[in-house]
Amino acid sequence: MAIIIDENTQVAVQGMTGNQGRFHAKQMLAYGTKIVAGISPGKGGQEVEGVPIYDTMTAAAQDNRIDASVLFIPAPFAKDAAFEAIDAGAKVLVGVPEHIPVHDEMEIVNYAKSKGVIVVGPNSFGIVSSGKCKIGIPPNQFFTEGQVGVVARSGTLTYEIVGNLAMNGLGQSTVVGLGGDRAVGLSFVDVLEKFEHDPQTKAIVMVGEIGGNAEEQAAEFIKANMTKPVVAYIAGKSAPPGKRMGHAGAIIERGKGTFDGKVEALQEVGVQVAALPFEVPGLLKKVL
Amino acid sequence: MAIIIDENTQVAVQGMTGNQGRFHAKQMLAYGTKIVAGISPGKGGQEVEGVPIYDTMTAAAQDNRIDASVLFIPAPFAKDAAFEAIDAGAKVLVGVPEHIPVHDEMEIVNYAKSKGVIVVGPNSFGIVSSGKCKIGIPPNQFFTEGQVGVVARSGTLTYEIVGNLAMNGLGQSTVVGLGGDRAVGLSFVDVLEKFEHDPQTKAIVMVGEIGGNAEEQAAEFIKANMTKPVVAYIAGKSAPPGKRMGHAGAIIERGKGTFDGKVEALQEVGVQVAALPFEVPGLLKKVL
Amino acid sequence: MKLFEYMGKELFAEYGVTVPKGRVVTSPEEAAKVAQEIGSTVVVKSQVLSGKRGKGGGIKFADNAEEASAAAKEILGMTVQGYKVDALLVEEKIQIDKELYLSITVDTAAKMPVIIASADGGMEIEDVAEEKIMKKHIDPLVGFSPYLGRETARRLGLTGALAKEANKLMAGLVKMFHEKDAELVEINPLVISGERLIAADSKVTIDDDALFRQKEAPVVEERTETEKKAHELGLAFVELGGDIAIMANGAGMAMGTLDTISYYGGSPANFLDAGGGTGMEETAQALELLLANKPKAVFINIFGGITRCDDVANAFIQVKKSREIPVPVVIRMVGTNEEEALKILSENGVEAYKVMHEAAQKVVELAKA
Amino acid sequence: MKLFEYMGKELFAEYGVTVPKGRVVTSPEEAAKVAQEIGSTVVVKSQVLSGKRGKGGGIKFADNAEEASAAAKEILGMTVQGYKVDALLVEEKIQIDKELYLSITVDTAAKMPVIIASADGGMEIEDVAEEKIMKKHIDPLVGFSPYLGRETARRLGLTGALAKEANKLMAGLVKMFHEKDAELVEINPLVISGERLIAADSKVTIDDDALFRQKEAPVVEERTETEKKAHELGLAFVELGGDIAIMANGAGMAMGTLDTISYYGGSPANFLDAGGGTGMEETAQALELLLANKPKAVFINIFGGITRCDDVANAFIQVKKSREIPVPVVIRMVGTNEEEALKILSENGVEAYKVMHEAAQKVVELAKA
Repeated sequence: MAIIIDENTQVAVQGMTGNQGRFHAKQMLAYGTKIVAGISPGKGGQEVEGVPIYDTMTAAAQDNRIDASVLFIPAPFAKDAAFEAIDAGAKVLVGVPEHIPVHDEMEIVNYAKSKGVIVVGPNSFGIVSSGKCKIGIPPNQFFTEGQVGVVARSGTLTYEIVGNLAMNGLGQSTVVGLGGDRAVGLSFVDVLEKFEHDPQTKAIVMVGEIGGNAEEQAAEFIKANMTKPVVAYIAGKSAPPGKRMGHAGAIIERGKGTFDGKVEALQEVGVQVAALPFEVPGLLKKVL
Repeated sequence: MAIIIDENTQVAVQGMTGNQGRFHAKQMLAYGTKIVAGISPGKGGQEVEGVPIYDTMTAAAQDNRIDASVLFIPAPFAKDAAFEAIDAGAKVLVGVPEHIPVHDEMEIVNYAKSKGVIVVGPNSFGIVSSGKCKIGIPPNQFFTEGQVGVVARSGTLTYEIVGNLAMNGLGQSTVVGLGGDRAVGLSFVDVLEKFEHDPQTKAIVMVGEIGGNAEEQAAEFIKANMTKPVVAYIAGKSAPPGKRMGHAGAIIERGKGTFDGKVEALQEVGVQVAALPFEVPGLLKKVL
Repeated sequence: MKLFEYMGKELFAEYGVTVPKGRVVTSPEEAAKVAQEIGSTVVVKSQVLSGKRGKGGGIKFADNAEEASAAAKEILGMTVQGYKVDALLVEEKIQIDKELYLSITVDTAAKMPVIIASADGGMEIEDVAEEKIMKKHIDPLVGFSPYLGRETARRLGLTGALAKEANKLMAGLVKMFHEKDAELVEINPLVISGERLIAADSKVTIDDDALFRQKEAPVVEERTETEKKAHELGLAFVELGGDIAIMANGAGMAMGTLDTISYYGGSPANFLDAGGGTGMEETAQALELLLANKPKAVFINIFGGITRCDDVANAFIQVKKSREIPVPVVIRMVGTNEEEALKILSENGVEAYKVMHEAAQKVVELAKA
Repeated sequence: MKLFEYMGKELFAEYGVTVPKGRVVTSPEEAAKVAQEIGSTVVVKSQVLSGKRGKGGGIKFADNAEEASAAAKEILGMTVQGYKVDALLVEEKIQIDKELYLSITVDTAAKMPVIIASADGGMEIEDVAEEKIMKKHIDPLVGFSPYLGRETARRLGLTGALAKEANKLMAGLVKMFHEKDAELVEINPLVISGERLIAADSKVTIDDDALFRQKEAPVVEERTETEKKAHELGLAFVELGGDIAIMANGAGMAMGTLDTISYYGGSPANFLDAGGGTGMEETAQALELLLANKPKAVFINIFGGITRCDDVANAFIQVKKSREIPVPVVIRMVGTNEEEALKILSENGVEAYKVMHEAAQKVVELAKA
């Protein structure tokens, strides 16, 4: 099982002949991801890492069934690439680039939704169904198959936590990066719901951060719908209010989305909240 | 049963204080349609035929469950009214006005589709689930409950045929006006499929016309999916090629959508095609 | 509303689509002047709303101002494919490396605009093999996105600088299609000329229903005088040349009426859709219009829905009282306010039918008498 | 990027939103001149990026040119809510019949722009009761549709001419929000003044990520010198005032690092997200930046994903070789190319941690030593 992607997912890499695209395509292939096509306008007919390159997604989709596409595309061109992928029939879209204008993101996310397409990101490390398929940029070695579902707003913090899981012998079902931007495709609630229905997943780690109210909504959802145990870590306890801390999402404005508010909401519905990342595996072992 | 609308459908009338809106609202109420709200900006708080008038659809939807909305709105403002209805949660949108710009129609139809909203029209007489609910402008007296589903591109021609049915003691399940314009919400195929699954409907009358390829697509669908008998009449046998005959759809260009092609396609899949409207009841009686 | 070639090209230029240097003219003198300005071989093209001007002699080449003047003299005033030539487009003869086909139109089945492109241009697109034609939809909620340009370029076989040109061209053309409320924008041929893509011809149709907001659109009149008058009255009217004048309400009903008349051996003089909800005054004027064409009989066929039968009846009586009607009139009326209508007619000594094909048989009989 | 009030109002005027007559000035002389031109009572408003200027003394009324000059003299150069005042907006004092609230912002949860409106304006929207606030989403694929204006007018209690004004205002404001890539457009108060709706204040924030295509946007610099430099290097950098300089990659990781340092009693000097995929050169410059702020210790915490550990290690060694590093540096590295990184560091006599909280404890200890 696992959620959203699995061992049968066929993946296209948009921007595969660029530096980032090439490097991470290689890593994904090494992880076992079925990359069937790369897209780079003007480079059609070439091969990268044994994968055929096409000029357009439409051309790639004529030759291959494409289930998912991942964007290694500069932010100003990401909207166009996303629409191209949706138009070509991809049902999962992984948006890696950061700094995509928020108006473009809203268009991408709403258009995808109207077409039944799942958007992971933008500004996400991607998604890994451990042991089966990795789409995005996380380092391969820590992602081993197991029973823990992970959903997070931040990338490297997720690696930190998945790394801690690995050191403690805990594998994952699927690890989902929601993305750090203001308008992203998936919410904690969307992913928690999928984990709840995934037989492989026995417990869930939620990696939140200050700003917004996604964690509070997750708490409500957990109360009403989740039977599986959830452990959380919320970053940003020591962040000063009103300062942008890198993620557009991680800004405390007008007294909303505070660290304390989030922790309280989660604890109230029975979620164990770790004070520091390295405590997560211990809390998990208690509930598994 | 019946399709799309029934005795429980709650209806809003956009433009209810205008001449047309007022007249047809009265007719609909007389037919038994549950009109729960009328919308006319600046007229909120008034009543027409005992129905409360609201300034906006949002206001109407706060006070009432609105399942369907019908537009009696001048063509230049129809797109806005349609978006307003969709935004307010109506799941069936009946577009009566003619002369809506085709670009507006494409936006309405595609937006409605993305939101799971059924659009009847634009440039349609509406839809009648006979004996239960009439939304639109057909004259009340000919629409009596029965077993015949009717789907048509043209209004008065449909009345002609429904009138002929009535004279022959044949009632209808639902009568659907697709609308005569170039971009309408429903196709023959969409409606045939619903009739196929409707227990009340025992036979279907398709009223087509020259231009486009909707009748040919219907023929393919009938061959593959329909178990119920279909009788057709196609208007425009004597229309000269290349001339617009009033309906934007009814234009024979470039040898496509001819009368003979349509009749042939339908006859090939076992559809009885009437030469003149008054022959329809006779053909129906043979298959019922 | 179809536009003349030169009007389409003026729009192209406005949206960054390259067109040959040139100008529209209405006299041999002007033609010579434009040829002079261009200074190389020019092509003189009749401006008529037909696609087959070449075969009709409506296109000529000229190497200098005198030849341009002579060509213009010859073409002006001639009739090409049934259209009188009032204007000419004089433009530079461009180098043609290859001819492509490109258009955007409304896909009725998909309910979306569709880009149609083929590397085989210069001929009618209907004559190009299906597998050589690209059809790519434009989501009306999204509009142009550059990938549409890249895919079009790919299918046209364009690379490098020409692919870039195609992207730019597509962005402009899709914008124009949308902003100008076009139903059709066609460039055939789209010419590869060195490193440029040039629109050598234009076919543009603007949505009549959108003219209320296309205040800057040029005006092209295709209608006959009577059709023009009908249009002003808000009626859909087409002259058909027969002898039975027909008034019906609703396009489908009007078509059904034509079919029925034809079925019984009659010959319709016109198609007239009196529309839904037209009032008494308009109906009366529509009747005047029908009589102006001197038919042998008149058939009024109304199934009242949004149209009220009593309005039509009153209008008829009004016309009948105000003037002599020299031909027989057969009336069929049913539907909304039918009772009132029949009462009005019978009070004025007019009998009406209730069954359409019986009325049709009667009017055919009367027209032949 | 937050805009000053006068910049927002210039945009408003461009989009047909009525603003009071007035102009931005930077001297008492100019203030007097503008007051003279206006010829009635004016308001002199400090242009700073804070919402509470009135309380800070940053807003004064003046009945004539002399008073305006005096007010300007007083306000210019003062500090309002921590911001130095360099510019003033001098504008007509408008008649206020009622104050409303209106804004458009991004609803993160709904992933759509949202119109927020309330008939209770002039105070912070957070202080208005929830049921008195309208929130209406704008579908980004549809954009403005006039019904949004009508619904907003209804919720603001506007009728007649004022409702029409509101429709026009909303059309302009939504267009501006979209075309200018705004994250926030706020008018508080929106003033009913006779039959006009006037934007008496403006708060506009432009999406930093869209500045590449907002070439005409004004430039407002909120950053400190060091933050500015970091921004030029493509780094997210915020000064926090403590004594442990921190470099981490990824915003979440950087926050987690701050939290961990704080947890063990340390005081972070800054937040620095070195980002994903920054090369060796940028990393070296980021290090220089950290050292420039003279911390007591430096903590480099890298979990390599898109960032490669060996790049960071090489960058560190390069800086270490080129200059003296006067404070202890604790490095923690794990992830992509970790092996190579540890080898590079150890070859240069630097030991690195693999576990984050152990490294954090160490650096807190060293900073206190």
